[in-house]
Amino acid sequence: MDLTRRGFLKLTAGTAVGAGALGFDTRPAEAAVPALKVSAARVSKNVCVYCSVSCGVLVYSQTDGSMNAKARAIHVEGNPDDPVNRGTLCPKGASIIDQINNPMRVTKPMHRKAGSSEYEETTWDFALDRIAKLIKETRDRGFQATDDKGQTVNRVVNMATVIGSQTGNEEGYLGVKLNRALGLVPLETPARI
Amino acid sequence: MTNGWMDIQNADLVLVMGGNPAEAHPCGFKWAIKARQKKGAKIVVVDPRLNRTAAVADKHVAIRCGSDLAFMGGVINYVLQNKKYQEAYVKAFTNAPFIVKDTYSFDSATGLFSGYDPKARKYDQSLWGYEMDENKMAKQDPTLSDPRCAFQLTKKHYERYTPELVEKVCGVKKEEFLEVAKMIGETGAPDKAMTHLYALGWTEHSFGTQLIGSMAVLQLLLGNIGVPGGQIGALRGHGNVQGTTDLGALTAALPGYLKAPKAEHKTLQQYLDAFTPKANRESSMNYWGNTPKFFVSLMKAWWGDAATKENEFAYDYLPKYETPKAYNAILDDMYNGKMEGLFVLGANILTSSPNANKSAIGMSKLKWMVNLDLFPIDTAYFWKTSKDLDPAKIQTECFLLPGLGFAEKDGTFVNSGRTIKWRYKGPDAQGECRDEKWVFSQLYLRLKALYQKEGGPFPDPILKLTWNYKNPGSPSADEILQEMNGFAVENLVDDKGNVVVKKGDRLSTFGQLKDDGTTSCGMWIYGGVYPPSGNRSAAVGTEDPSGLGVFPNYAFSWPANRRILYNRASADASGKPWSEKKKYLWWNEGTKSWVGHDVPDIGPTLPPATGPFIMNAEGVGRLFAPALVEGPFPEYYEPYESPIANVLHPANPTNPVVKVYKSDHDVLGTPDKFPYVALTYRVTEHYHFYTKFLKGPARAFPHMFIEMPVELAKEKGIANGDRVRVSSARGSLEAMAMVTRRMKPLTCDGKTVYQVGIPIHWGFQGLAKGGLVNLLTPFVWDPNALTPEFKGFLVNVEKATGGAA
Amino acid sequence: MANVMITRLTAFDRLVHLGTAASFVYAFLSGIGIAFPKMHWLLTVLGGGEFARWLHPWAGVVFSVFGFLMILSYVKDMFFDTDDIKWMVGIVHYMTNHEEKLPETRKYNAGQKMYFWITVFWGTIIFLVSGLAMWFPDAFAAQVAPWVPGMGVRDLVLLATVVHEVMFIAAGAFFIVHIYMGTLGMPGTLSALATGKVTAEWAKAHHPKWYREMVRKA
Amino acid sequence: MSYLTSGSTTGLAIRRMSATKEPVLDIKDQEQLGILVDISSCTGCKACEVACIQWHDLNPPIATEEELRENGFSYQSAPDLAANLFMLMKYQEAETDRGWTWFITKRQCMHCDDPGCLTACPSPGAIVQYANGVVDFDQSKCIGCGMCRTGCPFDIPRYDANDHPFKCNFCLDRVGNGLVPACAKACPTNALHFGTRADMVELGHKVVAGLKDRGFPNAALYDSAGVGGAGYVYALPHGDKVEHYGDLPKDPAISSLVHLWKGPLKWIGGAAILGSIAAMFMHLVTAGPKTVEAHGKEE
Repeated sequence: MDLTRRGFLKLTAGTAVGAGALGFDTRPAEAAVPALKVSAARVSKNVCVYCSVSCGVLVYSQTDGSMNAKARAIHVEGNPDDPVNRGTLCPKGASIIDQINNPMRVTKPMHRKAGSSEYEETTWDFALDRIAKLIKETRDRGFQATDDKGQTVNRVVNMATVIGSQTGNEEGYLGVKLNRALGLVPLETPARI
Repeated sequence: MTNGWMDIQNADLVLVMGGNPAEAHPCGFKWAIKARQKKGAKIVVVDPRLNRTAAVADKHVAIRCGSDLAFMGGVINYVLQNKKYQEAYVKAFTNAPFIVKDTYSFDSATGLFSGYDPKARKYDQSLWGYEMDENKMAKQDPTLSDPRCAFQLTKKHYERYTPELVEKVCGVKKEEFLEVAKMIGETGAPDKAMTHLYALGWTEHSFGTQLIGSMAVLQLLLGNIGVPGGQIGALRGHGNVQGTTDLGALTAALPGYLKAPKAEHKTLQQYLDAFTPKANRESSMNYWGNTPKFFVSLMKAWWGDAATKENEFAYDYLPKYETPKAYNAILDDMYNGKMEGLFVLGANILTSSPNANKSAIGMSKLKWMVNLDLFPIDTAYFWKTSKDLDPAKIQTECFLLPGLGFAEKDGTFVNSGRTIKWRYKGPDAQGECRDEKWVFSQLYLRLKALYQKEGGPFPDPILKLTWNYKNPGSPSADEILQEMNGFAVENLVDDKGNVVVKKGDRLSTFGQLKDDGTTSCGMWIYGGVYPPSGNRSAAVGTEDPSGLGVFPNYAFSWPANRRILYNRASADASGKPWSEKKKYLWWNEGTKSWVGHDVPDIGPTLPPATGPFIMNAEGVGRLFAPALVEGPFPEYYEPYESPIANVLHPANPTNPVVKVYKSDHDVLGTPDKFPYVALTYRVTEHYHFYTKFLKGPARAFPHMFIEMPVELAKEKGIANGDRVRVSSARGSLEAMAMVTRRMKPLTCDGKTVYQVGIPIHWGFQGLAKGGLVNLLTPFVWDPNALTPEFKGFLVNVEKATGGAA
Repeated sequence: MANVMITRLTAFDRLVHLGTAASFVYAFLSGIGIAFPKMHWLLTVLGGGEFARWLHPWAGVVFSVFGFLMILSYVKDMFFDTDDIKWMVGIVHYMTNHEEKLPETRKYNAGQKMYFWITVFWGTIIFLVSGLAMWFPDAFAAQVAPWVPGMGVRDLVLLATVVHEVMFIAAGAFFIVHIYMGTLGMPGTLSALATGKVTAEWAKAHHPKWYREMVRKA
Repeated sequence: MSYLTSGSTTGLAIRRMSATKEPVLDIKDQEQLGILVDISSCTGCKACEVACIQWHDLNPPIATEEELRENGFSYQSAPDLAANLFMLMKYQEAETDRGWTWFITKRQCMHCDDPGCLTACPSPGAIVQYANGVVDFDQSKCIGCGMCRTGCPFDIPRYDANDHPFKCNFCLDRVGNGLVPACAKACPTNALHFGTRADMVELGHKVVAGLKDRGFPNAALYDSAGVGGAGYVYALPHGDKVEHYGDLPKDPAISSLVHLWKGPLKWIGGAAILGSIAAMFMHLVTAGPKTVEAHGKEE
């Protein structure tokens, strides 16, 4: 359904007047309205990743209110403000919450040693130090200052970086900048497949 | 997309060919439905399958997968022969009048253009240019009657594409073809427009770029580009694939569609000369003429003070490539042991690349591999692809790092309509999940320290890279977007010496960029997204003053907040709208400027004679497009694996410059062993090889299946729901069979062709598991865009032994 | 003679009768509670709505088991003869306590026989079959539905409901009479349910033929 | 910025309840709500199905291959509605005057004006019809008898292990708070329209008229006249092939057996039981008990 902001307010306002005019009705037939599960949540505007319509979504997150609480997402639905989707979502978009709260999420850096068939938990420090070292070793081994014609090329072709299309622009930009500074030619994004 | 999503509602005809927007882009397809609900637009689908777009379309035509170029040639021929084209538009806004050099020719018997080198499998494209006059301007014949003008050549080229040929090649009945061609032809009227929607159904062919080229020819002939409701809608697959493409996360590109330098461009000047085109038509805006400004500003953004005029703005810091290393080359190099490391952020490349067995073997030869992802994706467990891979023998050191999803991060995404939209972080990170900015920064700081400590080859680009963020270990999206927007390195002054932009202030538009190193801009096309007044990508104005679905104050569309590209073409040569119905941008004689519903895609005070296609050196659209490597006119070729011979030129049945590889795993199938045409595609319930980890989508479509015609199933003794084995020359998989009349057998060149549809979304990891579709697909690539041929390859289907599991 | 007792019900008979009685009473009352909104309070008395609804079919199962046994052990005395027809024709004399104007009865009079056939025999079968259809609509009705042209699963369940209700009306009305006759209406009867014995006077008065048979046997 | 800050509650009022005389109370007059399913615009994407699951925090299992084969393998995600699956997209194929056609239909509770479930339900107040037309279950009053599904002409309610019924509740919490139901909000292609029932019927007639102009001569509005109309209204492009639309019943109506059972039989039954008691009482009073003494005296 296509929600225009005005149409939506009209529907809501109409019912509000109805309820207001009657005042509080405490007769037994007046049923209690069930509470909205998102009524205590913080709403943040975001953009869905599942196709290039890039629909506006509203992410509802909630904490227990303690000072160091981590906000947990409790619900996601379409953003009626966004002109491209007007609050609607597709089946993938409607299950974004399953992407956020998912028992299959990788939540710790994992490391597979050579010859192993499984990953083991590790720390970010170990992982980053090790990856930086691997990148440097690979670059240093493969760096081509000039090509066979003697032209300056300053390039690296023995490692590749693929920046996913779910990556935001700022992150992708940082990645492009870093990889080009390293001299990488094999740089790719899933635009072709 | 040239016009964006909301503009589809202005179409009179929505042609879906090479896409399935109802399934792959449901919320965008709403605008096609809206066009019909609002004003009775027709929706026509030309597709091998009666898919869910076709289910709601006004007309569905079943076509043989891989034969679309013949169909398109047929439509172009129909439009030309029946004078359905918009003549004034064609004369004023296309290169139809341009005279083509006589070194260009096409041999219809061989299907080859002039200049083909069969050994190198390459054309000499320099033979295909225009004839130039003494002022280095292309010669023109405004009457379009010169036999060497692009218009006449187009007409000549496509006269072979008769309805009879279409029927023979595509399996589309002549009457059905003519019905569709007539509907398309009607949009050649000045007050009518056709929106074409396509996606990977067109790009994933060995001639994908040519397919889109053929639609460009058609839409230009019909005068449908630049007007509301008329566009070529490239529907892209991910939430920010437009953004990562814009950014130049592509081997041969730099941010903002600047070209990456090649080895032969030894100096900055050589590079700029090569990629700064010269106008070849009077009053062409030739916007790429500004390339030096964009490039130098980029170098200033990346290397700041280290990029000086003296060192050619650090031109040497950039790698110079010999051959582009896109997926095809990365995977092939991996397979050949030439690749040591692979760093993947949020992409499941094992599952999504062709010939997965080859990819997995390649990965097993890597020294190291890093995946940053939300889920334990198949790529991270590549050794599970095949029983032949023994993890104990695989020496690849792998990392699987916990990433953050889009809802957990700030930043911007760009949609197919080029709209840059700001996202606000929702929930906090779980566990030790981190975003890419943090990972890149942490790696950068470590690498910088290593190079400072240990040294290494040419460390300057790393050591001097601009990384002046408030917290260099964890920059914010906001400050990076500002870097992309650009700022003044020095005070910028106008002709009279007044300071326009103070040193350090952000720029308001890419029009302020300079090629002397006084401006810095990481991404010129995004210029203006973050002017001094604030972040325009976060704007949420919901007003649509024109009622045409243009929301100028909701987020920011690059370039310059323009919602319809080439919008000057919505007015005729004199600047008057083509029709009152399609009025969008017009010339105001009083103020001597362009006015209308959008930001003009042309200098706002440039006279009407200026061509609308400002990114072309001609300033007009190209019917004759010499830049494409397999020829200036799209020509029909068969897919690399095809059950029938090429009807037009059997000697050269396939794209003569296709990118193919020869290895033990690059085998091709023949119709005797693999008689059925297969195509892969998405279903709406899933997002690539990703949502199989999510309960919602996994439940909505849990099991791998294929769609096959009732007639074929009968021949094979397969019942609906049976498990079947699908095999190609490269691999095989098991799936459930959905036996349906929605897949029609077609008769092509006298042969019955059965098509088998294979949705892609499964793999060996996740909640919804199933066969890995790309075990089947061939490692064959479009030579222009380097997309693999996923649509139209050969398979066999048998009832799985052991019956229903 | 005052103290002479005659065995009317064996221990097995009594067990069976008590079993049918207890289960029938529960099913009867809970059934009323379910079927008549005004009597919904009955369910509260019987353990609460959900419990009573849950126990109702199980009570039905118990009733069916005992009903089956009862059919087996009682049926030999339940066949009608010509006297029974005369008895039925003159039932008004029975109601006005002038049984002497009626043919003499054996162990069971025609009214009791009718009660047996309707409430016990058909009740057992019909309540069970229609009850199962309602209880397991998918498993039961779905098996039957294909055999009944023109009726879907839900129609069959609905039909079962109606049949159940009709059976309830018939069995229920008889049941009221039966209770009355066993208690207030015919003193000396109820104790037989506990002890199995009736006084000779009782037997002679209500079932003279049977009394004479018993005397003869003795 | 969101509707949460924009609206007040609409409140809810009860119109009628199961096994209870109606109207419950003469209370405020709310407009009946409705959803129009414009099948000609529905692409069968299942956004509604997933949005429903998400909003209601349902957790239906992933169907096995065997289960998907049960009713003929199609795009349908589960073999049937379930206690934890309130709505289901159904996919059928058949020949029509426009060639081979894919029938895609959203199936869920219709929210009948005259609900069969409510009529059949024996437990007072266990099924409630609100003044806005929404029909919902009150689990605290449910006795688990299963009559609601039996009485439903659309065969909708499904039961959990405790025999409690579940079905679409028209997002009572959302509409009660002035929001659009989750499915209707999600629908990407404007196939689901939400508003008052009267408006939806009017819009439905317009859609049908449009379809007729577009070459669907048999287009029809499916408005469940047999149950007095329903909250859900369907615009069918092929009105002559109702049965292909997810097994929608051709003429949905509460079975006459339900009426027989809830009406005459109830009266007859009541009369029979009460009559028997009264008759026995009269016997006791007039004829008196059949004592042995009485017989003895005669002797």
